Amino acid sequence: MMKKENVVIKSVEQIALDTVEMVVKNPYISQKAIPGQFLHVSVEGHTLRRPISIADINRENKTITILFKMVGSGTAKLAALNPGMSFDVLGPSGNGFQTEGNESSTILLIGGGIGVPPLYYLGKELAKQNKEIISVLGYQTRANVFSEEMFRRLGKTFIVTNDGSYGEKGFVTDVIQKAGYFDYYYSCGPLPMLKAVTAKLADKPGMISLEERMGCGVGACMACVIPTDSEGGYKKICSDGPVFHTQEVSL
Amino acid sequence: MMKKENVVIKSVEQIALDTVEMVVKNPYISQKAIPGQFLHVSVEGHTLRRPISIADINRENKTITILFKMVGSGTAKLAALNPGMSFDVLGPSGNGFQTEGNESSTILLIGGGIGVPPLYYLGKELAKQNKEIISVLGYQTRANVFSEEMFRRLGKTFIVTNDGSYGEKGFVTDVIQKAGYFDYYYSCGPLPMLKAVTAKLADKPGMISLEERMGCGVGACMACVIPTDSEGGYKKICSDGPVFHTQEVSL
Amino acid sequence: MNNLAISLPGLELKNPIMPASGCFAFGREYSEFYDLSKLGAIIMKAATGTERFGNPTPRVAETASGMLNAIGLQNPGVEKIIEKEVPFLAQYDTSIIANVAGSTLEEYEKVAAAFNQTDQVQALELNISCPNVKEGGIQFGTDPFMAAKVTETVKKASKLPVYVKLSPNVTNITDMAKAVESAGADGLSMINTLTGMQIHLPSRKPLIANKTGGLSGPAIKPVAIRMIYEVKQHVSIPIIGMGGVSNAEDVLEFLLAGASAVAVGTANFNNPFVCPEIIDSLPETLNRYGFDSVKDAIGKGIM
Amino acid sequence: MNNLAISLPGLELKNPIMPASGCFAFGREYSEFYDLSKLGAIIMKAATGTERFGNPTPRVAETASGMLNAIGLQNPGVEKIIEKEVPFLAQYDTSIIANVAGSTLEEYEKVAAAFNQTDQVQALELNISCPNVKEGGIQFGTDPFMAAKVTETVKKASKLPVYVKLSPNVTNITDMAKAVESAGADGLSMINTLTGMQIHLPSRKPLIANKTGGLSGPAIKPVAIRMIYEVKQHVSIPIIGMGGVSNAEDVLEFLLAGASAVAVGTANFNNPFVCPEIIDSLPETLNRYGFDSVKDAIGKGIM
Ligand SMILES: Cc1cc2nc3c(=O)[nH]c(=O)nc-3n(C[C@H](O)[C@H](O)[C@H](O)COP(=O)(O)OP(=O)(O)OC[C@H]3O[C@@H](n4cnc5c(N)ncnc54)[C@H](O)[C@@H]3O)c2cc1C
Ligand SMILES: Cc1cc2nc3c(=O)[nH]c(=O)nc-3n(C[C@H](O)[C@H](O)[C@H](O)COP(=O)(O)OP(=O)(O)OC[C@H]3O[C@@H](n4cnc5c(N)ncnc54)[C@H](O)[C@@H]3O)c2cc1C
Ligand SMILES: Cc1cc2nc3c(=O)[nH]c(=O)nc-3n(C[C@H](O)[C@H](O)[C@H](O)COP(=O)(O)O)c2cc1C
Ligand SMILES: Cc1cc2nc3c(=O)[nH]c(=O)nc-3n(C[C@H](O)[C@H](O)[C@H](O)COP(=O)(O)O)c2cc1C
Ligand code: FES
Ligand code: FES
Repeated sequence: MMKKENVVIKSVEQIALDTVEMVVKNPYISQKAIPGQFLHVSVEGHTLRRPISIADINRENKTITILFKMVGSGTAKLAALNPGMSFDVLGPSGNGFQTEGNESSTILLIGGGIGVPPLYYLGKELAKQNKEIISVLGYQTRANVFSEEMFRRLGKTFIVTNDGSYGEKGFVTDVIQKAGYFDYYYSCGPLPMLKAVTAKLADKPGMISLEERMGCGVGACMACVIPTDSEGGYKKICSDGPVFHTQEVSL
Repeated sequence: MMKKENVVIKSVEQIALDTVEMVVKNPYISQKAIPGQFLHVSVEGHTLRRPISIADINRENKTITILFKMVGSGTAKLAALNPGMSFDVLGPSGNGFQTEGNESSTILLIGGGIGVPPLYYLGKELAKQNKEIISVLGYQTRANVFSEEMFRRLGKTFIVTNDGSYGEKGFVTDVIQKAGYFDYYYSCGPLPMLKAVTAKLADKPGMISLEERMGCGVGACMACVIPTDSEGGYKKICSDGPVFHTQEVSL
Repeated sequence: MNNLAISLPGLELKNPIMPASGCFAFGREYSEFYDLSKLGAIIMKAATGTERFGNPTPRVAETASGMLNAIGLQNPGVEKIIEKEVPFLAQYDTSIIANVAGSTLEEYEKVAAAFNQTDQVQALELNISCPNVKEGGIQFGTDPFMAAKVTETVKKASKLPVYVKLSPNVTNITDMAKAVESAGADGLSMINTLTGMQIHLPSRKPLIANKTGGLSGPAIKPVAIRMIYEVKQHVSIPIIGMGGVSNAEDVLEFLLAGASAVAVGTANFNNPFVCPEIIDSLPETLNRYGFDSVKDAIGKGIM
Repeated sequence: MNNLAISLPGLELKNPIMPASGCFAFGREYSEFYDLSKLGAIIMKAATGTERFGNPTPRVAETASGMLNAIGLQNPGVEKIIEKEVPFLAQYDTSIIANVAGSTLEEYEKVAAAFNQTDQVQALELNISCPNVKEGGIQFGTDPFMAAKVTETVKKASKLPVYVKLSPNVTNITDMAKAVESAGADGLSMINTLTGMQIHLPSRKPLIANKTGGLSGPAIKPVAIRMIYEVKQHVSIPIIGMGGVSNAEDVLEFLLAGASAVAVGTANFNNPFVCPEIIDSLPETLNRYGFDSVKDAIGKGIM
């Protein structure tokens, strides 16, 4: 269950262009979070909280890792905090990637940019279940690349940059065929990428993680809806998602 | 001349109930400021700057001391800053206490509450000019008393508290007659006190320092005017004051 | 007696604090954070005649000390609300206020009448001011004649007291208030959001898909306080105040301006516990500023 | 060519940035911080027929991301402004815009006519929207008929182009804009402040002695952007935009919404250098978002 919790910063490090890795400590969230869930982060001086995915968990140390890109005033302010300081989050929020009951043997992870982080925690959990893991990670350019080594430790990993300055050149969809056989996929990244991925892999089962601007982050304000074909006609990304089965939502 | 300057915090200390003494370093302001001038302090997250009087200057160390009471969100935020941090001020602002050309031999300083601080820097300057200094300092209650020792070092000092919990009981005006002979006075404190003081000492020459809510702090917005009998019909506390000759303004 | 209690038409509130419409859905989400019985009342999300999906996304954007929203009255329709949501809220020891919306007089009438089916709703908040409905909602909220008309219609259709929710996007808020008071309103609810817009520089498009949205949060509090104060001088029905409330001091400011109860909207998003926290600190805050009770403070601003 | 330059009726601006009326007096104070020749133009503090002392103090209060003011048009009167202030400003290489205020049609006429005496003023900003003048100023600003009337009167009296400054405290800003355009306005200036109030809890009194004041600063920016965008769709005269501008991104947002130049008010108080800093960073900001020049960006919001 999501709670309002205080987290204490353990470390803050810039790991790529405008991209920050932050490790925070919180006993409750570190025990409860599953891959794909997010923290809804309160940033001083800001009316709305910022949703940031959980990129890793260390249950023993009670820490949570988040990776975020500085894109505006909220993420910039967050990045300027120092170890020892603390902030307030709602978490773990949302519904994450379901891995139980997934009988697939080989899993493809497809991440784009700041959509890569949640796939790492997912990959680690899948590895524990003895799945074979293949990763295709796309970035804009060399300077944006991060987490490569961590994914390589999970399995075969392809890096793609839009400008070819590192790894393959192009989009993640250009590289998927090189990945070889897989029977299930998980993907997180910008909407155009998810559209291309789900179109290309229309015949494969998979789950995707979506983004939308949020008000409450708890399901109460109806800011973050996405149309579905199911009864209600819509789902809320903050509380029904952010992770959905590909057939569940219409992108 | 007033400038926009960055000051670096050297120390922050609570010296009485809700009252903070802060020492900041800035070469320009520490060389230029005279008693009675103020800093117009920018506080993060706030639209308007906060005017705070200069309570002391150490030209050698290039430091400025300010004393302020935590009364609202701005002063609370200021008090929460730590040594090493810096903030932005306009200063030295306004016209301070004129001491040159003052032929008086014995000076009475009359301060009330958070109006006491600027009188200390003034007293030090007057002491350098070999004036005899008598101080009457009023506070609400014992817990509010500060700077007593520093004033005692300048000369005879009377402390008054409204509830009599420390020093004499009553208002500063109840104690003035005990102060003995003086030929000029300087006063700073809440408006009701200044009204009482100027009424009681109507036949003595003196200068008073006034407060008003400020917009710009530089004389441009007309927020801080006070009626006068002079040609323009008004004076601006931020730029013509905050210190005025008692005959200059109508309280 | 409880010094937070306040009696309003149809509402015996144990305290004056309630979540504002649209910021609390039908309570389910926040019921996981705390016991909703703490609340003086709950104002439900707007109900329309039939289900609505609302506007395209993005529906919210942050602004300086505020936010814009253009949800567009997304709701499951009045029948489903009565069937599924009202019984859920009725489990709690708190008053339920239904927010009634529509695009036509007929729709307003239908929604208001539908709530006669249940005994679990204590009052209606008549939303004539939602800036995000294009078909005509906005006209009801900015024209005194239309506002009076919809108020009369709803009063006739409903057995419940009606609080008319006024839009701040008008030249003369007092005229609006007087018009709906004459038309039979039992109370006022004010203010709804100010219409605003924000342009996303990289895309050059409005951040809100609907182009304009409603501005809420601390940014608008001075406008709310001014309008409540102004209206209070000219009407004798009670006012539920709202607009940027985020702590007990804000609540007292609204009471002094003339509000008899206070709704909290946007602040729930940053702090899900804001309502119970305000309720817990209100007695001490009243005390600190010399008041014995909420009733004691209403309209006590000295002008 | 300078990519910041912009031509407006009567004004050949080297850049689109100018301090807003009332936030810069007559420039003397800020001239001690920087060379006023940097500015595209300067809008002077309101001028009335004779000297005014204005409202009692306190005249300002801080609000969330904004402030309230009720200065009350304190100024030395139009004659002294022409005699002492205009020549001071004329030393600088910048355009001078005179803000014309009054309580009656006759006073507006007199002030506008007085500025014909000097060749050093390039345009008038007709302030029909100051909420702090009680005698009737507010009526001019909220009634299209009265607004048109005062515009006509001033147009007849003056040889200068007239920019009418609109109040946001209206139900329909487009009606106001259309009315003054038909009456001959050469341009619009928008927005003035939203009327607001803040109550000081310890004293239970309004913080502003005048009770209500005008809300300015970042808090009102979404309202300004919305109104400028709305009006731009319906008028063909240029708009000087303002309301909460504090950096070059804000300026670009106003340009995209439809403003041709941008005034900066409240932000001067926190940062006396805000105008030159904006001017210095504007070329890079335009560039970053794909524009070659200020002209290129005007009205380029995609709706
Ligand atoms: C479920 C979810 C998980 C996310 N996980 C991550 C992550 O792990 N790392 C990361 O870098 N980013 C993540 N994002 C995006 C991140 O929330 C935004 O980049 C961030 O909110 C921007 O805040 P800002 O103040 O820096 O930007 P500003 O543009 O100044 O923010 C203004 C407002 O827009 C909202 N906003 C801006 N961009 C986005 C966006 N892409 N999605 C949702 N709201 C947005 C902000 O929350 C804020 O309310 C996630 C978004 C969602 C919805
Ligand atoms: C020339 C001058 C010198 C001053 N020197 C000192 C000093 O040395 N030490 C000290 O403790 N205080 C001093 N004050 C008062 C001090 O400025 C206020 O206490 C402070 O601004 C309160 O800010 P806040 O955010 O804590 O309070 P809030 O009440 O939250 O402030 C809200 C707004 O009101 C203004 N305000 C509130 N109280 C006052 C006040 N008394 N005078 C002017 N503006 C006010 C604030 O500046 C701000 O704009 C001085 C005031 C003036 C005018
Ligand atoms: C996301 C959101 C949705 C809202 N939906 C409604 C609604 O359905 N009906 C209504 O009358 N007001 C609605 N409002 C307006 C609020 O009830 C309230 O009047 C306004 O937000 C001002 O209060 P605040 O500043 O505390 O949020 C909504 C506001 C927000 C922020
Ligand atoms: C202290 C102050 C005084 C003002 N005086 C005037 C005035 O004399 N004439 C006028 O037309 N507008 C006046 N205004 C309004 C501003 O020119 C401007 O329209 C408004 O403040 C919005 O811009 P901002 O948010 O950048 O301040 C004043 C505003 C402030 C804050
Ligand atoms: S953000 Fe409020 S419902 Fe999802
Ligand atoms: S504060 Fe602006 S003139 Fe004094």
